[in-house]
Amino acid sequence: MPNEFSRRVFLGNSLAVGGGLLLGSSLLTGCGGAEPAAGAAIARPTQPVRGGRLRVGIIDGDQAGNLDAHKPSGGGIIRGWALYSKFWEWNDDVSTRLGLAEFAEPNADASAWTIRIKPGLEFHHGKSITADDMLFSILRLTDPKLASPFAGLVGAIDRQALRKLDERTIEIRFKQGRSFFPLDETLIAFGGIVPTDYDPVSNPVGAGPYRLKSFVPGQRALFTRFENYFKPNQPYADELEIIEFKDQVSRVAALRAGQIDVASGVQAEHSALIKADPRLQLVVSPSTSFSGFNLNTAKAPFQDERVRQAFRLLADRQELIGRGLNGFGRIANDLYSPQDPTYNHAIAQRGYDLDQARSLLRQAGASDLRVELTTTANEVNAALVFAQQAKKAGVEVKVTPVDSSVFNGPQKEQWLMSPGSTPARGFLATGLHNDAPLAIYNRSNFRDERFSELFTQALGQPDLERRKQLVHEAQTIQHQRGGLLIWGFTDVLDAASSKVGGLHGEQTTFASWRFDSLWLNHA
Amino acid sequence: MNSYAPLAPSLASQLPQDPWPAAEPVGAGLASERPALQVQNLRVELNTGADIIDHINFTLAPGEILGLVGESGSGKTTLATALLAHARRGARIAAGRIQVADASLLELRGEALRQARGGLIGYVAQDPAQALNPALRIGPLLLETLHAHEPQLQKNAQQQRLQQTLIDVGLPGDAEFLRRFPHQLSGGQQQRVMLALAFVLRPRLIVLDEPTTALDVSTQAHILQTLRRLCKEQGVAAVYVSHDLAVIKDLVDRVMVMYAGRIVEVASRQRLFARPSHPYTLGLLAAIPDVARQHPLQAIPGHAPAPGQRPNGCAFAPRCPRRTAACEQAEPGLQTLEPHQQVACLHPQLEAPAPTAALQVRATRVDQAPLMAISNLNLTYDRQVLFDLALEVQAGECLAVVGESGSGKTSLARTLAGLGDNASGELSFEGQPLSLLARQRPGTTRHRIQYIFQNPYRALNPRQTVAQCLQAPLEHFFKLKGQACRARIEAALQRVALPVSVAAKYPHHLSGGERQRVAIARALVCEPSVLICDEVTSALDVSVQAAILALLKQLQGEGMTLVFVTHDLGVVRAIADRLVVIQQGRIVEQGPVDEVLDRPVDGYTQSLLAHTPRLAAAL
Amino acid sequence: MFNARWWREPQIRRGGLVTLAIVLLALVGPWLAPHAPTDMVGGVYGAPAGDAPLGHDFLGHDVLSRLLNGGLSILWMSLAAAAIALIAGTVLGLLAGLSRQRLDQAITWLADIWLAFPDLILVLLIVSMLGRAPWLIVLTVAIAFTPGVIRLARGSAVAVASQEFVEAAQMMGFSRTRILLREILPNVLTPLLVHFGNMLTWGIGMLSGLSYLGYGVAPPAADWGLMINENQAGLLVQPWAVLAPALLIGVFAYGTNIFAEGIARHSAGERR
Amino acid sequence: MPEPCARTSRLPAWLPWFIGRLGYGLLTAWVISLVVFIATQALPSDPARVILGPEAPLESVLTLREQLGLNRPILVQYFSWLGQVLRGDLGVSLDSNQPVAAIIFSRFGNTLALLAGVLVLVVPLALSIGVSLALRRDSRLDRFGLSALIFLKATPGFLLAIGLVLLFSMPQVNLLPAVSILDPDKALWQQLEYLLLPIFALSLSSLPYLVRMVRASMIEALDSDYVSAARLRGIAEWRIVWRHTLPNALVPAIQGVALTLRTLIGGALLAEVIFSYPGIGTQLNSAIQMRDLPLVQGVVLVITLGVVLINLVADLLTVLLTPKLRTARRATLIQRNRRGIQSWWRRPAAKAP
Repeated sequence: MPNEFSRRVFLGNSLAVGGGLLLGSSLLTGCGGAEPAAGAAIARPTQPVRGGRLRVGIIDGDQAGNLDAHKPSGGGIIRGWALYSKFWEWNDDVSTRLGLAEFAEPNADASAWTIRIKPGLEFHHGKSITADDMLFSILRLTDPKLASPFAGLVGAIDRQALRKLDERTIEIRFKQGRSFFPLDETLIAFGGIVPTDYDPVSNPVGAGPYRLKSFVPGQRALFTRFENYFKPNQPYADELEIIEFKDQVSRVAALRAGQIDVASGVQAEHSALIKADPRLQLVVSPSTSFSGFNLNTAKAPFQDERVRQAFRLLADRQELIGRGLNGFGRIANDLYSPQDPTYNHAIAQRGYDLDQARSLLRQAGASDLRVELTTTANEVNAALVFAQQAKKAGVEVKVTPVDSSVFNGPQKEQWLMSPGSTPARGFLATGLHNDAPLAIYNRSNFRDERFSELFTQALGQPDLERRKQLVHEAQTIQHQRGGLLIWGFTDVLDAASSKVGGLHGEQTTFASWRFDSLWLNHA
Repeated sequence: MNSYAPLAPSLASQLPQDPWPAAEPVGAGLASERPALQVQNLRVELNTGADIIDHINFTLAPGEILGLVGESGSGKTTLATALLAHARRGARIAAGRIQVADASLLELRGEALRQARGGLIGYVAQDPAQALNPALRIGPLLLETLHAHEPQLQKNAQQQRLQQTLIDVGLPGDAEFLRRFPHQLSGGQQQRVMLALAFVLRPRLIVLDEPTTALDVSTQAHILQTLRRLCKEQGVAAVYVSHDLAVIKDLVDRVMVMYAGRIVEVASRQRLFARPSHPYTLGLLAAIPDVARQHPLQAIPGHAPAPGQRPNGCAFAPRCPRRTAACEQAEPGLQTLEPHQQVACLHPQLEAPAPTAALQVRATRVDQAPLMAISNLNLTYDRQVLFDLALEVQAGECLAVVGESGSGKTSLARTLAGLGDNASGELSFEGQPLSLLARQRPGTTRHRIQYIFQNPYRALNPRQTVAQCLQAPLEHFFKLKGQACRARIEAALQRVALPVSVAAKYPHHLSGGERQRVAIARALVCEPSVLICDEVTSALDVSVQAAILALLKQLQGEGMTLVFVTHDLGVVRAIADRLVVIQQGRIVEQGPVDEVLDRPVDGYTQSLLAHTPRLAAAL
Repeated sequence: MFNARWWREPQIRRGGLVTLAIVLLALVGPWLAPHAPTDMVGGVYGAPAGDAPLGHDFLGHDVLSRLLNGGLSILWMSLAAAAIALIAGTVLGLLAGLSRQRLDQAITWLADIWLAFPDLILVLLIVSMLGRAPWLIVLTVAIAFTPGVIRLARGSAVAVASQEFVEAAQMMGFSRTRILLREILPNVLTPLLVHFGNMLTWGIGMLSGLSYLGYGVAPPAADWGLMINENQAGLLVQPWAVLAPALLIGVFAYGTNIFAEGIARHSAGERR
Repeated sequence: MPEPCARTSRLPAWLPWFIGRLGYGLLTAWVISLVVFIATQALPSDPARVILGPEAPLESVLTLREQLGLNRPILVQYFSWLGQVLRGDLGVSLDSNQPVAAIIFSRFGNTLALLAGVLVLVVPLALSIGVSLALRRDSRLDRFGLSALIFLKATPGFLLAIGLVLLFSMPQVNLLPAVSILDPDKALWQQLEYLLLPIFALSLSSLPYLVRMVRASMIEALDSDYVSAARLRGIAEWRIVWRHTLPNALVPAIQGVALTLRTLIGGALLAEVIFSYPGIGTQLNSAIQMRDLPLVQGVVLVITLGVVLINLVADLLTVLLTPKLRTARRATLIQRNRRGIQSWWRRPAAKAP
């Protein structure tokens, strides 16, 4: 799950933590329009060029970040893309493919996975990758002492039952006979394979495309090419430099001044500026990362299903995308993961219907409603637009921006209404972040017996067709009475110098983090 | 530049009373040799066009010392700096000609003017503490001055000149002394340094602007003596600006009296003091208290007009007892009365003024219980100021407390008034013990002891009108309000000879004398028995001083007891019945005024008396 | 002190008029605005046109309307911050200047520590601790200003208290309160007033800076500092949304500063 | 004849005064660190939660809290921190696990470099502009200069900085790097070009204050009796400016520079954000937001010590440049006179005529 999620944590969180240091709208909201991934009209090299130093500017919040493969924080998630390789990799359409692994399959009820890596793999320091390293990595990842923020996602893995089958093969089992199908999506983000002598500070070694040269938390990390990377001829650049910025404006300035080559995730407001500059390219990724609001079903008035429906009806989704996302996005139907093969396309798009919203509110005895929408400073735009829309239905939405430390503090699941967004990934993985049973961050507090049953069954169902049935019903429930108001999918914008090649739009949110396929026409 | 043999210093042997070689009376235009200074039709005006000084003509012979006398606002300081072709900000030299030696000063520009300043004309400012740069040592300062004018001088020649000058002005020339900063010198030394800075360049003319006002009398006497000797020896002409005729009486050869920007009288020293002829000069002389004898002080009514507000005709006419209608028509020019006397007056006094009868009547005291007595008074700030002092004040008397600066006389007065924060001792009032702190005194006694401050400019709250200022104590002590209050205020103002209209004014609208009168009125509304006056006239012009002293005298006549703190023995002679001399926190001598002043016993009192300039001796 | 002669000082006149104009704009603006500040009436970063002379902002609000509505907050916030600091600092400063050793030392020491406390730490701590409500920001700025006022008030009071007219009042046995209110306070008022003007200027800069950092008035309310923050990303597309509030902030700060300057010059002239 | 001479004493009285001031400064720094520590306890949320983010399960938060030693009593935490500090160890950052000393060393070094740059640019500039305006006081140039300075002073500094960044990121303007992304692997002096814009922006906003201060104190000195006396003694004008006036006008300027440095040493947060300059201000902001207590405490300690040091140096320079204070025989005299440093708008009290 965490892959994207990582992006969200990274972008959303850090921005928010920065208080107002970062301006205006968040990255998340700053995403692409309906147009396909598009770069500048400049002819770019289509053949990879080797050599040079690729300088990537990222927005870092206040978190210094680390290099830990298993509990990345701050820019650690992005640096992890350079340092570590995993069993799987993401495809452009948010499905997974094999990475280090040459075989990875669940058993019939998804209660165990067998994973075998390719032969002859090496770590940065020359040691071969063995099953011991695989076991070490999984054990470290699931160690409660690691105090990982993602412990909730890997909690199902049974550490005691972990087995080495041969020198390249391990078996992963789950606790108390639980089944877990979306292991691939979970392990992509922070399941980096590291050697048994790994230490995140003194020996941050992995099998990723670049090896670490130097790291100053909060400022920059410098990497050199890993010659024995598992993909032949990759990566292309000699060196990779990840530079951290506090502020979008200064980073755009740096990009324009040629001080960096790639700006990972830029504000939609800057798109016109970047497009107008012939030396730059703007890459739009029409991701299926959603933007919406969590309606806390545990609290009045959202205990009432009609009020939830009314709120979903009074949202003018097109305007939210136009104003909240600067037009870089597509409307959504209160459901996530449309790219997932199990997605229920039969459910009709919910329209904008003020009259029905009003009448539902009246039925619920909730006319003249006052609701507080708590948000972090960087997610405020859409909230403001929604507040204006709600006014038309006689609902007063008071937008209260708070520090992210407060927003994510002990009260994090108690807000009456708060913005919600999850990066693009499969239905099950997204659910585990939001409203599924055992979800790690269920701000809508949605708990529905039938939905839980269906979701749990789906988790243990590797068969696509059967899973589809389960998910379809589950989505019908979500659409009917769920606690999420999902109004749009956001485009992710990446900007780069026109000298950068290998950067293309995709459905994921991390087109610019694929450091093994980016190159620099440095000549 | 002239050179001459070094002169042995013979400071100690000389006392001011020593008969100096009679300065030849050099009148204007009478000089046999080339004059050191010639001033013609000098006019300095404000940027608004109003004149500060005008029609200034005079000549000075080498070695001659001219006393330039006038009260504040007379333009004497403006004239003094104009002699160096300098006008303060907001003013400019509008017309005239100043010839020093061969140079026509007002035509000089740039480098030539710079060379002339200091080189031809030296300048000694009023307050040496202000006029010496606090960041520069004495030695470099002197060297710099020398170097600025005579850069060609060899190093040892420089040193030699420096040493010689230091000896001349009576300063030690050792390296340690030259390394000192101004604040490490005494006031007298500072002024000697100023003299040295002027004389080291061997100028032809030296301008001194009240150089001894800030100094004690004995220091003043020594400085004056040094100055006169240097001028005579080196043939340097000098213009000595002063507000006090007594100070310059033994110094100068000739006196020039200024009033409202005009020269009103020029005469040789003897002539002026013997046969003053301008009514203003007469008035000044009558207003100066003299230590030699007590004579009734006469104030000049009114005050000098400011630039731009001067009347038509004679500027002094409004205050003049001899004025006629003609005086208000045209401004009288300077006309020669005698070879050595010129006067700008239509009705000059031609005969010597009748000597006023010295007053000898003193209230002889019957021994009675003192009104106020203090004993075992010790006062310590960061050092001890008063030592076991004991003092009695008799009802109805005027007791003068005399001492030089730092003697502790003001501290004593403040303690009596109840401001003795760090004091210890026993005080009694009418036989009853009284606290040293005003706040702890009962209100019924507190209002009976009132204090008047030295500086009338700081003694009144600038944000209160006179009425508000007088009203406060009335409300406080007598709970008076409204009409009753107003009546008392008016009565008090009348008593200090101020018009009732003053009540609505703020202090900055009043002159110094008027402010001091308001301060006295504030004390009077409290209905005091004792008035403690701390140098109340030292910030005032002599004519104003005379009026204030007369007022105090009158109050004493009405039964007031006065404690009068001063450094001026002339004032003591004029007002006090009894005298206490304080030196370094201890009483060294006390007794009836005439007795102490005529037959001092203590050596310190004798020295004070010896150094105090006196008028009568000249007559 | 407060009288017609003030108007003869050109700086007071100029500063006063500029400040007055801004104050009027801030006060009357909300009635003049064509739209509500929260109404999204145009396109995102819409260019200036006939009905919207200053164009639209990051969410399509009318910039002119937000401009007219956004002055009040910085006006009251800077005034309140300066006033609180002035009152608190004057009280503490006079207390220190006129009291006995012990209290004086305590307050002086407090002010010293307070001054050594970098503003940034103060602001960040308070805001992180208590939130970013406008009145908290005002309080923070006031707290940052107070030690300066304490020093000034203490210094002036000590200088005035050593003047003879205060001693005269003491000798009369007037109560401390009376001496404080009647003799000392009127005489320290001018420097304090000048300082007040300067604090207004600093306050405007500081508050708009804080607003820019996201501390201060919360959206959707209109506020000039916030407008700069919100629209900064569109600076090159729709510069008016940033330039207009920036200009007004600058003019306001300029006016108050000139005014303070004028008072200082006036009182210096009066003393001369 | 009794003209008492002041003796110059051998032992400089300012030495004990200085030692006293030093102790006082250290005490101040300690009090501030205590206050900040207490304040951080009142911050909502805690480091474990902030570091782990919103999706971390409670167990992870509790585990991390224990690992970070946050479950110990507050006093224990404080005194263990204080004990460490007294042994010269500032602890380890909770967020990045790096030694606090190392982080501060690099960040504070950057801030100091900025400070030095501002100093080098502003002081000579302020002196020369201030002196020349004072010498031409009330002229057209003076009036124009003053208005320009007031305008500069009234312009919020962050707008100035944004303007500079935009200007230098334009394709046509390729003179200086628009933002200051320092390479931590290189020595600072090898990448001075990154310092120029922030220095320029900060200098512009601190210049008006200093220029006006220099101008005012120059005018005060030029109006003094000792300058008129020197003029009337025929001392050349340049000498009057350099030898007679400037040394006396310098003292208030020193306090002005100290004030400027005091505000800058705490980190020019806005400038650092806008120029992406890795200074102490953004570090402090991050540390507070992350609730990274050892880092907050370390940064605060270093900043307050810096402030104390600046005050101390400024006071010492004041004393050393003021002969009256330098040669004072008693420390109390220094104490009494040192506070005589006045704001620019305060003219010397009127003298009674």
